[in-house]
Amino acid sequence: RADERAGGEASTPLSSPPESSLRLMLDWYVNPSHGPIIIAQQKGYFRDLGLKVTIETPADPTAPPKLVAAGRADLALGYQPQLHLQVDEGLPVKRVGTLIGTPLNVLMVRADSDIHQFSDLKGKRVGYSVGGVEEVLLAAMLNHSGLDMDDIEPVNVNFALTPALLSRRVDGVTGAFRNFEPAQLAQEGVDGRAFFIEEEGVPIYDELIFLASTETLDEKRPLVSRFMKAVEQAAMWIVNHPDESWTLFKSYDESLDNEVNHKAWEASIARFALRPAAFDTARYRDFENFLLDRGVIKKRVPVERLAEDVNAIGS
Amino acid sequence: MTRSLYLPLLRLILATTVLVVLWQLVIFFGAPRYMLPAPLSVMQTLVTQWGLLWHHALVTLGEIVAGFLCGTLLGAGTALVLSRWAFLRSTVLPLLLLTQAIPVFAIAPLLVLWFGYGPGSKIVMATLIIYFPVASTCYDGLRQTQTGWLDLASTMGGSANRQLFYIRLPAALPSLASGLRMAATAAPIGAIIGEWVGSSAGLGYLMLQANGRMQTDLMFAALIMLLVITITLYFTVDRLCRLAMPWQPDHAGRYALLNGEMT
Amino acid sequence: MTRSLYLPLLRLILATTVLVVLWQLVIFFGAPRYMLPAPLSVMQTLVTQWGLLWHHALVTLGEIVAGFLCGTLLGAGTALVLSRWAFLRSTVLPLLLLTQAIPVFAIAPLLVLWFGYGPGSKIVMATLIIYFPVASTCYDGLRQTQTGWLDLASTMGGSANRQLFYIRLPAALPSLASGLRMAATAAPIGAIIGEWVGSSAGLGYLMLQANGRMQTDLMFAALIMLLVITITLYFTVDRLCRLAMPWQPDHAGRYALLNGEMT
Amino acid sequence: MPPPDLRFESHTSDGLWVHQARLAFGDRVLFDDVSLSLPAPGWSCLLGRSGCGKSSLLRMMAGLSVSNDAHLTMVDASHHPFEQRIAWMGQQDLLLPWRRVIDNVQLGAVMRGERADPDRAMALLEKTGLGWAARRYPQTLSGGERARVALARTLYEQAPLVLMDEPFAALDAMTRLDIHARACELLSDRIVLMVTHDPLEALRLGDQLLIMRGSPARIERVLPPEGAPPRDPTTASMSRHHGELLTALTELSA
Amino acid sequence: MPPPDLRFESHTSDGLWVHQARLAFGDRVLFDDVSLSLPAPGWSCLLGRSGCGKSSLLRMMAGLSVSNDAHLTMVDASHHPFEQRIAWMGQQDLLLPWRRVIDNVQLGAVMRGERADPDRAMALLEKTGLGWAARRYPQTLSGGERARVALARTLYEQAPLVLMDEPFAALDAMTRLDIHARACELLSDRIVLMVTHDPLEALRLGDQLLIMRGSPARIERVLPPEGAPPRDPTTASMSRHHGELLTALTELSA
Ligand SMILES: Nc1ncnc2c1ncn2[C@@H]1O[C@H](COP(=O)(O)OP(=O)(O)OP(=O)(O)O)[C@@H](O)[C@H]1O
Ligand SMILES: Nc1ncnc2c1ncn2[C@@H]1O[C@H](COP(=O)(O)OP(=O)(O)OP(=O)(O)O)[C@@H](O)[C@H]1O
Ligand SMILES: [Mg+2]
Ligand SMILES: [Mg+2]
Repeated sequence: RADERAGGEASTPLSSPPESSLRLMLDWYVNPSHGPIIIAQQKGYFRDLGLKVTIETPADPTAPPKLVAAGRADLALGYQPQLHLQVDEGLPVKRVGTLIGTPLNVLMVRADSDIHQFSDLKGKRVGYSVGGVEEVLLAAMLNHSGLDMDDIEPVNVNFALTPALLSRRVDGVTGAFRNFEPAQLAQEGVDGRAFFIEEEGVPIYDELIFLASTETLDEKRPLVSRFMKAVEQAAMWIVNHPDESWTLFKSYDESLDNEVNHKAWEASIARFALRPAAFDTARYRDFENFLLDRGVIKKRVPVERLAEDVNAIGS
Repeated sequence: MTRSLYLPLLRLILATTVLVVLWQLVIFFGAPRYMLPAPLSVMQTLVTQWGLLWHHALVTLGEIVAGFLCGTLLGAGTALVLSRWAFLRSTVLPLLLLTQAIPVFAIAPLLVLWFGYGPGSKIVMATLIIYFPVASTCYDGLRQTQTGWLDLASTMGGSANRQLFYIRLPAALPSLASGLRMAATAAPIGAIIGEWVGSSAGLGYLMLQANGRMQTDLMFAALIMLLVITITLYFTVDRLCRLAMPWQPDHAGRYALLNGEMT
Repeated sequence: MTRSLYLPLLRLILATTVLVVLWQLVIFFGAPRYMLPAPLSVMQTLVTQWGLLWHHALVTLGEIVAGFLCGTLLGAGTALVLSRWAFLRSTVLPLLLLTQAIPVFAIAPLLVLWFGYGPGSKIVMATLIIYFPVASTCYDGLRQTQTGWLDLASTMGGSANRQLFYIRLPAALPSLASGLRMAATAAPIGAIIGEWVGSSAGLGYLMLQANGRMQTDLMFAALIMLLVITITLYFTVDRLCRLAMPWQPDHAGRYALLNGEMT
Repeated sequence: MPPPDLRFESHTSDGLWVHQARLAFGDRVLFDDVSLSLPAPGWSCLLGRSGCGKSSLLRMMAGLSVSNDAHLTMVDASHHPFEQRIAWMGQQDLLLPWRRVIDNVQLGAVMRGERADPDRAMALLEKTGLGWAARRYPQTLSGGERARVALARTLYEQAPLVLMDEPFAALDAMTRLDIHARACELLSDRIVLMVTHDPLEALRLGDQLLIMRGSPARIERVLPPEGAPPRDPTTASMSRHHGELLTALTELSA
Repeated sequence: MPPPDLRFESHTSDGLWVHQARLAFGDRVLFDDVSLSLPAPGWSCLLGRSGCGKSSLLRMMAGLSVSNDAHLTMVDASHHPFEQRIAWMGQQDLLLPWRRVIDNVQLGAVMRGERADPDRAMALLEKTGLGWAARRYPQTLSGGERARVALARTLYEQAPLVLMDEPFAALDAMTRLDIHARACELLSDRIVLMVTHDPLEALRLGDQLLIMRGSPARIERVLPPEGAPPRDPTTASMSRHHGELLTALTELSA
């Protein structure tokens, strides 16, 4: 810990920096959505920039932000809609980078079901994972099609989205990722039909973002900045070398090597943020308004409290 | 009688106070609010959200009670069967052990898929979680019967079944009670895991929900409801077990054991 | 002696076969592959991914053993303390009950926060999960000493401590053994929960990964590793417990109980 | 099963024969090829030094496990294996703490799934002087009271063969005299084998006295004073027999 | 503590007094305001009908709980409360199944945290005829053997007051005679109070005989034949005393 702090303070862009360690907590087990991080690790981009990154995975996606806030990790992966809630509840975290800058969330139904448009969901069971805002997003989409929550039966399936759909225990699932769940369904010989969330009345947002603690950010900003640089390099390299990148990705962990991941990888390449550090103020303001209107959060906060461009301030 | 009923309650209240003080201390020494809310704010939530909490608590209570009953009946039944037919034991016991060694939550997703998202899967989960502890304590209890009693019973021409029911079973009651008390604290855990894996109502559902929304005070309020359920269940079971053993010293007064008998 | 060692093993193998056949049957009757992989494909994975599985299994094994030791020592210690100082019991027991009634995984994030992502938090989790069952079975065992023995000891001028260690404790050994056997099956569950909350190694981690990726065969392979660990632990504990009770009939032969003594 | 030994037929025409009884614990042979006959009806008293194997013999006759090197054959008057019901009263009272005294007495009926007969149980308790304790739990009884409950339980069984292991050892002299008379009356039509340490008791009740002695032990048969049991312990004949028996026991055990 | 009752001082100058003993279970008063004195050194034998409260009295003297309505005062020769160590042998043998026979004998030393004395324990086992069983577990012993182990355990305690509840009831006549002599010798310098049901045994061993009778019970003192214990049971004086004692017991209990 001491060497990390020393590294953080002593670093200057010019001299080759001493290696500093950085603990990153993913939102979930390693999957193709984490591509740039894994590639940066595998290609040694972090090392080149003097970072020694350790990657940890939780079982509960709501834990990483808390652990960052508590100083147990330096960076965590989170979701933008979630961030608004967390800040509203006083969690000292903010967005410092973007991994995937578009929504991935879709509402999936089976292609062989009788649900052809969103309003067909009336009277159906919809599974979701508790992410905090998923119900809100679902409600917004339903309102958009002239329905409300009472018209469906929501079931918390706690991240087992595909099996729930496959076994027909539910008619649709929300919170599915458009790059991953379709591939998973296809693997089992089932076609899915996706309703894209942004087409059903939800403002566009960043799906996967990096979070850091506001309390230690000043100290860690140079490290975070370097981290983003490496992620950027990796994202670029993936776009340039789609096939090679898959080979490199699956070499991270032998259990990654399967057909579903391969398909998902191909579907993910177009989704990676090419400018991870860059930050769009309007997106955060609009989404905050959206949540405020629905009473999910209680108050408005300055956008700077929610997110920042680590390269814009300091260093 | 009344005194013996109120005294444990008083102690419980004392214990709770100690716990709350500890809790406040932990907060004082820097557990952040978003991980551990202050007792007071939890109390507030308990009052303001009472309707919601009560509604979900009822759902969970039903699952717990059903699971407890199924689990103890199955567990005690297995123990009886195993001690009645000893040859079964050699194959069934390892099988039981194998199934117990599988963490319930590892197969929880499977259970949900088979038993649906309704109370069924939660009851199954609660049943599973207490089944083995109950079966194994009961079985251990049933094995430790004083052999003299069994000898006597067999000279009287007592069939194996009657020996089981009239000798082994009453002799094992203290062990059974021990198993049931433990089951009373484990059954709620089973129901909550079941709700976490998939549900649309219940305290576990509420806790997950609140956790996702960072409403830690609501989450802890739900936890407190769960605690109250668990403790009520425990004391009910404890009392019933005592009532089932009127010859035991706890009941008959401490001087009943003049002749050095087993208590 | 050798016969008594190999027989349970044989039975275990038999039981496993039964289980595998059942498993295959379930698949036959339509459990889809994404829920339950075929035994054969799990075996295959077990072979091809052996290195991976072994690596993670070692991590988990360490956590389990450490957790088991801590949990049983703490649990048995608590039981001893409670039965030594009866006045503590009235306040400490409800406190214990309260803490037991809190599902471990509800406070798991707090534990991870305090004990980190290393093996520490997993050991704590395993410890917590077995602590109460061990403490309560031991305590129940310690309470049920034949009063005559205690009377005798007190006329001999035996201090409360010596009565505890030389009379109550040996008399409670069968209950202790019962508690330890149960702990042996519960400790792995604790370690796995700990790994699920956050880790980068261990069978629990592997299972989660595999589960999330719908690699059910890898998940089941990890589950089987866990089973083997659990069962080994169980039989080790069982054997040690028997060795600690040389006067018990299981060991001394079935005819030792001529005079109708407690077995 | 070996053919019945005809030697024994000579001294009683009716009754029960025990043949080729053998008991050993490992290398220690307690008795081997021991035989005895019990008249029916009649009361046999078994005497012998502590640890010579009396309780074990009774257990073996009751069909209970004693050692893996234990064996005997029991045949009745017509040389058939004796397979009738046996009432066994162990050296310990073996009262069940969760059954009230009266329920302990009726345990046999419960065990066989028969209708219990509370009136008879109560009558037996009255006879053993414990009518007042019928509703108590056995834990609250004195040692002698417990022994009497165990006796009542044994008497409740209506088995043709009654095996009793020191049934009166925990009773005071007076109560004992009383109970002797009752037991004699109640068991007059059974085959009774009783272990006792009190020579006077044996002389008072026995139709024959069996003395177990030696290593490995053998069983000697001694005849009691004339007269029908229970005999008056204060007669001169009793005193003489008592003296003789004591001397015999001392010699034998030397 | 009430002032010592001076009445008792007259008949022995040294020893132990029990005053104002009271025992009741609910409404049933077993004895009330009972007093007795035990000579030191000396052997007192307590006789009485089954259930009259003998075991309870011994338990009370040993400081064990009996009932919540139980009380007595014990004072020594100088009227001070008797607070010395007591060796108690209950009506049951209370052997610990997990300790070998020799370890059971030495239990007292373990309990007091003293150094155990295996040689003395072994010598006592030899004296009770159980040297060969020292390494066995008590479960494998016969009833009489267990009783003798319990006796050895009691003798191992070197307490000035020894309370024994029917210690020899499970022994055969011969072993009993043998053990009587040993016990007399080993306990010659102690205050012994022994419950027994055998009048002969009481006459043989007692320096005084205490007879408990009535309801609520009172204690009568009877003097034994002349001569130092253990007395020969075959003398005429013994026979006469035996007859007298039996008659007395019968009358008293009527
Ligand atoms: N807990 C109790 N509640 C009620 N009565 C009791 C209790 N314990 C003992 N008694 C009664 O007290 C009486 C005296 O018992 P105690 O054991 O002292 O008798 P005792 O003189 O030793 O008899 P014995 O010669 O049969 O051993 C008995 O009648 C018994 O039933
Ligand atoms: N399991 C055993 N292993 C070895 N020896 C045993 C076992 N059980 C009993 N014995 C021995 O067998 C002998 C006979 O025991 P048993 O109980 O039959 O004696 P007993 O004649 O009834 O004596 P008592 O009059 O003392 O009751 C004893 O010496 C005892 O130590
Ligand atoms: Mg015997
Ligand atoms: Mg008594």
